[in-house]
Amino acid sequence: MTEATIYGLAGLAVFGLGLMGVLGAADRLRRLVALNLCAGGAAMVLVASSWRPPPAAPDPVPHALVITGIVVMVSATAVALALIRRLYSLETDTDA
Amino acid sequence: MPGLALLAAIGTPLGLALLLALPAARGLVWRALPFAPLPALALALFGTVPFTVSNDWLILGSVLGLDATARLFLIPAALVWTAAAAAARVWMAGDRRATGFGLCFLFAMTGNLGLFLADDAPTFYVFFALMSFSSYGLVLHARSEEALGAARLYITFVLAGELALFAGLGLAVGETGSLMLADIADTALSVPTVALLLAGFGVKLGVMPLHFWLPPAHGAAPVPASAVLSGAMIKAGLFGIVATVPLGEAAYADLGVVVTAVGMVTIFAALLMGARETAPKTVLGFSSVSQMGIVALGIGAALMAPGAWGAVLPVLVFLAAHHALAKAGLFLGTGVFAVQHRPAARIAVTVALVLPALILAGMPLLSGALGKEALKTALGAGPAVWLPWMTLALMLSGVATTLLMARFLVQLWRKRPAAPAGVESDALVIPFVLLALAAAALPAIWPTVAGSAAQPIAEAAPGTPWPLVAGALIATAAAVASHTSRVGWSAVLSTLTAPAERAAARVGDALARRRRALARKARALPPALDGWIAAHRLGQTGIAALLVTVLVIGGAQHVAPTDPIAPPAAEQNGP
Amino acid sequence: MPEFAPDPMTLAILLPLFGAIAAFLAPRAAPLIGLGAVGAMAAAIAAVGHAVAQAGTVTVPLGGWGAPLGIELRADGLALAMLGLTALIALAVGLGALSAFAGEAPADGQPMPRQRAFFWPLCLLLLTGMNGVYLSADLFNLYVMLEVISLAAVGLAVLGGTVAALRAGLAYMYASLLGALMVLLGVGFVYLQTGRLDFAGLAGAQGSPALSAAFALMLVGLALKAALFPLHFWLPEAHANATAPASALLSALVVKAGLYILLRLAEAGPFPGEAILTLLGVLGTGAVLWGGVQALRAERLKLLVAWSTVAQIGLIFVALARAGTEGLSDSWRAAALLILAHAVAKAGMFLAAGRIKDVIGHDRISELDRSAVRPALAQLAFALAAISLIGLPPSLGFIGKWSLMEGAMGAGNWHWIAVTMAGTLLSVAYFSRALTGFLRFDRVRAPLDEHRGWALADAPPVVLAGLAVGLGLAAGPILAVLDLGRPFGVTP
Amino acid sequence: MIDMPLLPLIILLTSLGAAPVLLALPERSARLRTGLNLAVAAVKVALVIWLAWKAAHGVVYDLRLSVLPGLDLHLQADPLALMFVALSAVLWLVTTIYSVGYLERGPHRARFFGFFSLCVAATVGIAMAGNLFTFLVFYELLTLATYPLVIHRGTAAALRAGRIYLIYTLAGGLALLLGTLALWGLAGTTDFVPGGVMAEVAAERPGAAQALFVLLIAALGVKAALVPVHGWLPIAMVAPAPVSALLHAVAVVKAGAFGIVRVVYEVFGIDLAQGLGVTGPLIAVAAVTIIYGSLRAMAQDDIKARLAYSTVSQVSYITLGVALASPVAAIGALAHLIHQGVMKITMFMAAGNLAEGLGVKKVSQMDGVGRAMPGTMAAFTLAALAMIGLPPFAGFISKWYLAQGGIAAGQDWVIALLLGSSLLNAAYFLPLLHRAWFRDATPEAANAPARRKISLWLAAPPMITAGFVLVIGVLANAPFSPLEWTRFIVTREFNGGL
Amino acid sequence: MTVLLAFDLLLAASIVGLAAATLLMRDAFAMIVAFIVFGMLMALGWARLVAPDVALAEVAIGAGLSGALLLRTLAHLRGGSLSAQGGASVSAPANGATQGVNALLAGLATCALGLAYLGAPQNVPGLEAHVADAMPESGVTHPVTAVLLNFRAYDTLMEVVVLLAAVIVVWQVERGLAETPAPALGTVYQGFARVALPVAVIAGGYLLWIGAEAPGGAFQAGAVLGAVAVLGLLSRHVRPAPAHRPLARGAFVVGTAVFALVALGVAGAGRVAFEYPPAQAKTLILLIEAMVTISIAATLAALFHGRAPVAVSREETDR
Repeated sequence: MTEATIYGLAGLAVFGLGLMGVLGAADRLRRLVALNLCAGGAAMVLVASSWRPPPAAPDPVPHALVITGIVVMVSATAVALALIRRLYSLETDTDA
Repeated sequence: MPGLALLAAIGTPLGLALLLALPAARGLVWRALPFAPLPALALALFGTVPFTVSNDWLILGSVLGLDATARLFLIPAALVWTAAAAAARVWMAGDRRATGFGLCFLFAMTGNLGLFLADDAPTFYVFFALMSFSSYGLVLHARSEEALGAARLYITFVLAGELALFAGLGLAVGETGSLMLADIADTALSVPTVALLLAGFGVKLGVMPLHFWLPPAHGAAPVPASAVLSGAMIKAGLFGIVATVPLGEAAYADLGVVVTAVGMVTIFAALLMGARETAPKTVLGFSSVSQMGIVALGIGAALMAPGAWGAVLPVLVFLAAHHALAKAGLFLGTGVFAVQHRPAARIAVTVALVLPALILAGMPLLSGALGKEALKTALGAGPAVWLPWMTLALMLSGVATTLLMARFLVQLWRKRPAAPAGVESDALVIPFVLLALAAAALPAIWPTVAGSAAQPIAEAAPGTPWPLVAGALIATAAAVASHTSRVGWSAVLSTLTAPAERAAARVGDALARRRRALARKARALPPALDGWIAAHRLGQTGIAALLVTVLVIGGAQHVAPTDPIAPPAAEQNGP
Repeated sequence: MPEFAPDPMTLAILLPLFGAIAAFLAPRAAPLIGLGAVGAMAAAIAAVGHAVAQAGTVTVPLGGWGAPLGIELRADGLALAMLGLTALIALAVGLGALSAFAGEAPADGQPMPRQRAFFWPLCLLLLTGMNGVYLSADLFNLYVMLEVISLAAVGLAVLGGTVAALRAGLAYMYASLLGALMVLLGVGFVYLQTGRLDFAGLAGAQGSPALSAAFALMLVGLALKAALFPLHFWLPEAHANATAPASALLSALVVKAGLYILLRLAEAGPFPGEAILTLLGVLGTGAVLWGGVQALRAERLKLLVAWSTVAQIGLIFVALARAGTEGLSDSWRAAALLILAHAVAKAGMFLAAGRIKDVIGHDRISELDRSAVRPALAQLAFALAAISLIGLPPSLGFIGKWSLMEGAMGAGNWHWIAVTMAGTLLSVAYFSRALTGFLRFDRVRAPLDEHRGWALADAPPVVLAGLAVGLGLAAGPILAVLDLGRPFGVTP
Repeated sequence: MIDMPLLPLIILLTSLGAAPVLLALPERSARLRTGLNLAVAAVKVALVIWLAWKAAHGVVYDLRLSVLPGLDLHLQADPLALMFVALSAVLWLVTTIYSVGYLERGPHRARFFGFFSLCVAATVGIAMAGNLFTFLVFYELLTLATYPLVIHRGTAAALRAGRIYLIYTLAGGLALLLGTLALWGLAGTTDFVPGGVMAEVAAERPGAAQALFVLLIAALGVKAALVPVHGWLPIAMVAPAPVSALLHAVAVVKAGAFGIVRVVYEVFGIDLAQGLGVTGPLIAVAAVTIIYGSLRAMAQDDIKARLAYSTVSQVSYITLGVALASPVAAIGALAHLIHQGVMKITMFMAAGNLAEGLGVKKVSQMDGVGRAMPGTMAAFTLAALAMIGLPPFAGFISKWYLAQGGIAAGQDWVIALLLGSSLLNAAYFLPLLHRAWFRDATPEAANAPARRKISLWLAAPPMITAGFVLVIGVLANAPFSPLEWTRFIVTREFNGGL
Repeated sequence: MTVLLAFDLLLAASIVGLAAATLLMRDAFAMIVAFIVFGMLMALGWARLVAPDVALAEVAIGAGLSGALLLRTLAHLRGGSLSAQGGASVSAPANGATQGVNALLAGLATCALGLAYLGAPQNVPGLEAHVADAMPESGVTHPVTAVLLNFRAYDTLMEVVVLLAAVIVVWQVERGLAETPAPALGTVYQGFARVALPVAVIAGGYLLWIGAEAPGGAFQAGAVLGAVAVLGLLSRHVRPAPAHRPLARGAFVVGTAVFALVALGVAGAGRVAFEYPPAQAKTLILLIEAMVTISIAATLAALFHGRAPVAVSREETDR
């Protein structure tokens, strides 16, 4: 049972939880958070795959990938949030 | 006891007629009516022939008796009378002039049956006149405009006929010097005499141009009367000729030519005239005229070639019997039809009527066809010049009769004959069916009845269906043509295709209904499904489901024992 | 200064990017910049075509590192065909967009120039992503490209700014993100198994649980992006509520990215297995039927067209799965032909539907025949595109269906032919709803105002639809292009 | 003369290329449209004559464009193709003239003439198709090009007719697609080869070959209006008169019949078809169609409906002749392909004139129209007499050959069938002539407001085609007559097959 | 070893638990807070996995900025206050059965993936050897930076493109309609901000510089600078105005443009795109990093602000 296994499985579990959240959540915000959980889980798996037993240095490539992934995810989150805000404005406008 | 039997035969109807005068006895008389001809029938069936009974006291010294030929006339006549009487009992049940009708009916019966039993000219003449004149009452019975006209015409012709007959018989008796019919028939009478006799009987027989009375009278008379008029009484004309004209004894070439020609004309002219008639019974009357044309052919041949008479006579007798049964059956059937009120029953009666109609039209193996074939054979002994024409005429007469029968059946529907109210149809059906069956069975029972006289019939060819088929085709074509001329081509074709189209439309409708129902369901399904999926957000669930499915399918590859590539997961997971 | 000689593949990706930057910086000149960038991109693609025609498969090791350390760009016939398709559609849609956004203000009072200002940067970024996808030979790079496409596509989908468009756009965003994340996790599994990210590494790999899991994740993720039934739930609303040029791009190009990546994965990797192919065929069948049925009851023209996309995508999956005896090495051609046919025809159709909606003022199918104004050319374009989508000869759609049915028949798969036929009948039924509306005149009250002269906006849909029909005659050359560099390692 | 290998393509492109131009012409530029129409039609006739001349002198035209590996779009100009091309080119010219007059001031003329042109292009393509695949392509094009023509009036009835037409023909087209695909899969080629390409397949899998035959004939039978898939034809007569004329004479119905000829002779080969036992049922279907069509025709009051059912009946002569598998019958069948076209186009144009000039659309309104429009009715009469099969008109020639062919094939009952059909023809055409010539017009008809003088554009075409009816009947044995040409074709088909 | 193992297990369990908690939180605010904590724990986990760059990025961007964005949106949905109830619930929640099925399916998928993960070969040699081989030519000494800006520079370029796309879409979506402003910080925080801002700027510059050799780099630096901008926005030190729009546009694209231009510009003379001449590699990378940092900072700030700068309404100025 190495670190990679532990965190890898944890990453998968987080991904699974996120998936469930995305599928089931009714709340737009919550679905977005769930998607972020998915992203976190996927990133965790990637980072875990880069781990090497201590004397060896970890593989830097997945790290780079994950950094890219994090930035991409935050961009997507920002867009989704902008949509949510705009929708909310329009919906409350029409309600009013 | 031939005397007693004779008395019974003639006396029963006569007595009943007289009883009718007593109001108290009328019920009894009507109930007994169907049994009135039975003594005569029994006499004809069971009596030994020939026999004679002389009653010098009567008329000019009446001699009554029965010979083989007369017997064969009497049997069908008595049968027809029985059936007609049975029908009349029902038919007249509610008629306020029933008594008069019954009187005339019984007198006519007496005359008709009696004349077959007469052996001497005066007696014969008396019975003949009794029959003819009392029939006037039958024709007149309805008192309608039509009946009055028909009766007037009838009586005119009867008078003329009686006159001619009287003259003829008188001359014949004079030339022969004997009152006995048998003697008259054995003597080579002079041409005028024969001509007068032929004319006189010809009126009764209804050959052209002496037929004018016949169809209207048949049309106007009540159904039972029509039946006997056509079935029994016109046979009296034939019997008269057979009994008085010296056929087989001497050649009357000129008369023969005339009679043959008249016969031929009669066959087809009757068709042409009958086809224009609308009343079904009148059409049947013309059919009788047409049929008597056939008889005239036989007589004409025998007039020209006396040698042929021996062969022709039995055939003519058979034809007379055949026509009597079939035609009377048709008339009674008309009555049956007239009293039906439900279409289904009418269709059934129509179908039943097709049997006698077919018999008459010459359906092979049935009496009409056999009679004609036999006549064809018999005519072989006749004048050779005329033979092909006669054969042709016989063949075409089948066509003609078919056409008339078709016309009759059609008109039956178009112009339903009048019937008294409240007539019980069951009581009418039995006589009709009996007659129709008798007509059908005639070829089978004829040898038993007629013995050696049935020889030509038994040996006759079965006949050919072609005249019948041709007639049917022409009738169809004519019907189509007439219908078309009335409603136009397109309507006819629409009618023809209508049943198929209606059926198709019905199937189409049913299918369309089902399709619509299905379509409604089908249209409702997607929105329902859609709503359900949206409500539960199953699209989202589908993502996970598909993921699991693909994972499982992919995983199955690796857990399959045949796959050596994938080692079990646990081994790889070692420390 | 060393001589400046970038390779055309890089240019095909970066030129639209520069265009996007320029269009973003100078909104007023955006249309001009946009068309210029698309034109330049087309030239670069032509150069790629030249290279591919010369060498078959061309690769560029970006940064000079080469796989597996660096990222490689690779072009073969299939990629070239997709590049050409993208250039063609971009050009046509760009021309269509010129007037589509130049018109009067829409109903909700939003100023249109704003839409135009944002259309071009987004469109060009989308093209960057599309070209990147076609040319990429690296799994993680594909993920990044997918995200570029996703964000640009969502931006395009909500360009109209209506509540419906925003809602649909958000649903699209979520589906798209989830799909991308699945792909990402799939990439992780691949790396776990092979330690590499390039296609070549995948090509050498044996089947293993990790690779199966990777494929499952990527398949579902891409199917979600390609809107394969039953993961199509986001598509109809998103495509129907976007503005017409955006719909054209989304329907013609964006969904094809997922399909294309699937094709590439299948080409490189030890998957998919027979069972998966059957599953894809079944799902494709479901799409054909369900999409057809929904299109039959769609009330608006653009929604009908969007549902038809669902059905057509299903058909492409059927082709992918079942159009050959040899599996994908046989059936990819039919799928590629159908992808091309659908892209060209659907772009034309959406542009035409947009024109019709602009001219008539609405796109309710039941009331199309009440309008006294009939945009004849747009309707003609719609009809022509429908011919190709139905698959009537001699259209490209027909050639695609023919290949599909020929392949299925060769493999004795008559039931897939039946599916195709059913799809064809359904498409006849739903498109004829629209055509009937175009051609009926007896419900018009006002005097008919049929011909209002030609507009530039009519040209793109007519040209695209005409091409969709006419390109069937050029199926030979198209197949020759597809076979350049022997994708799937088979000679034609 | 110079050699032009692309001649068939050019002939195809004359109308195919004209179509978009005509579609794009503004509604009001009527003169330009008329000029272009007539010029193209005339050029096409000239080109076809040239083509026929060259082909008769042994020049072989064979154009191929590869679409999929092994699958070509293939244009050729064999005698059979030439015959049909010539028919469509000539009748197109005539119908174009007629349409110009008919649609004067009508709506959507640009659309009409564009699709009209496309329709003829499709017919030419069908004629010159060198394989079933090419045939299929143009067959579907024909369906699509005729649809806007059928619904030209844009009314609910027209759209309903159009929908039914589309359902029938597209279903037929799908069946043909399936059949082509199956042929391609079974025989490995879809080429039309005299004598057929199915011999090997039939030897190995007779069941499959039979099924394929049934499938193909059913697919083509839809357009050829064989009972029971004829339902669209009478309904489609809501189309304008020139469309009906074209539909019935050359385009749609004939395309189906022509396809049947190709399939029987050049896909299966007549001997093989007989050997498979599939010609018998085909004969039966044709016979039923002939009688059924005539019977239904009789019941129609609408003139065009009567003519439509008459087409159902008459076109099946072609199928009958083909299926009888005797060269003589084949001559009759192919000759009838031309003759029926010329006769029926005359009648439809004449019927259109009656509707235009007198407002007469029903048989029952035809009393005395002969006096009102003698020229038109003379043309109609001539065509009707020819249709009945009276010598010396065109219809007699084909019926004569069909009857002879029936005898040669040992199917004597064909004579009875032809006699019966002729009787029925007489029964539904003669009353019409009787009304037109021998009855007086009803007073209200004589003063009807719909009465107007028709232009020469309308009056001339039916008379011209009526002249054809007379000429090709009288000069049947002359060189280059349709009959001679069909003899030439049949020699080729039957020699090739043996 | 065992202590560490126990710590790892505990940490992993906490991560999973927090993920679950995030989803289970009723209140949106609590959910977001849980998510931020989850991000922090993830970063801790990555630190345990010897991935300090990733951990930094996660703290700064994944947890930090995402959390800030979420909170800002929540504030918007709740009319400016984070504590109020209500907000973003839109469609009816899926019913219990569907949720159950979802959970079951997601659980099954997770289990299958877990099995596959366990079944994957351990310690497959990745690309570290290739990276080590190529490091001398990369122009930098920190492998992650080398991968990001040299070996896989194309990916990174596209990542910046994603950011650009995001900001374009956000500007496109927000139409500049009147809306609730971002929550302002209290005065205490204002003071804190005054001190923190210069420090943060210096820290960002340092991170950028150090990225070549040690954990850190453009993204982290950009994130820190972006955070500065966010603070500036919050404390109203920075008030975006229409006049800033061209400047902002320039800042957004400058990283992408320079990156792409450099990538293209080096092509030629036998080199392909992104192939920096070894001599100038470090310079070019630093240039790119600097520009990208500017872009990232500006973009992140703009994403947080959430709309194109508009004229500040009178009401807002008064406050």
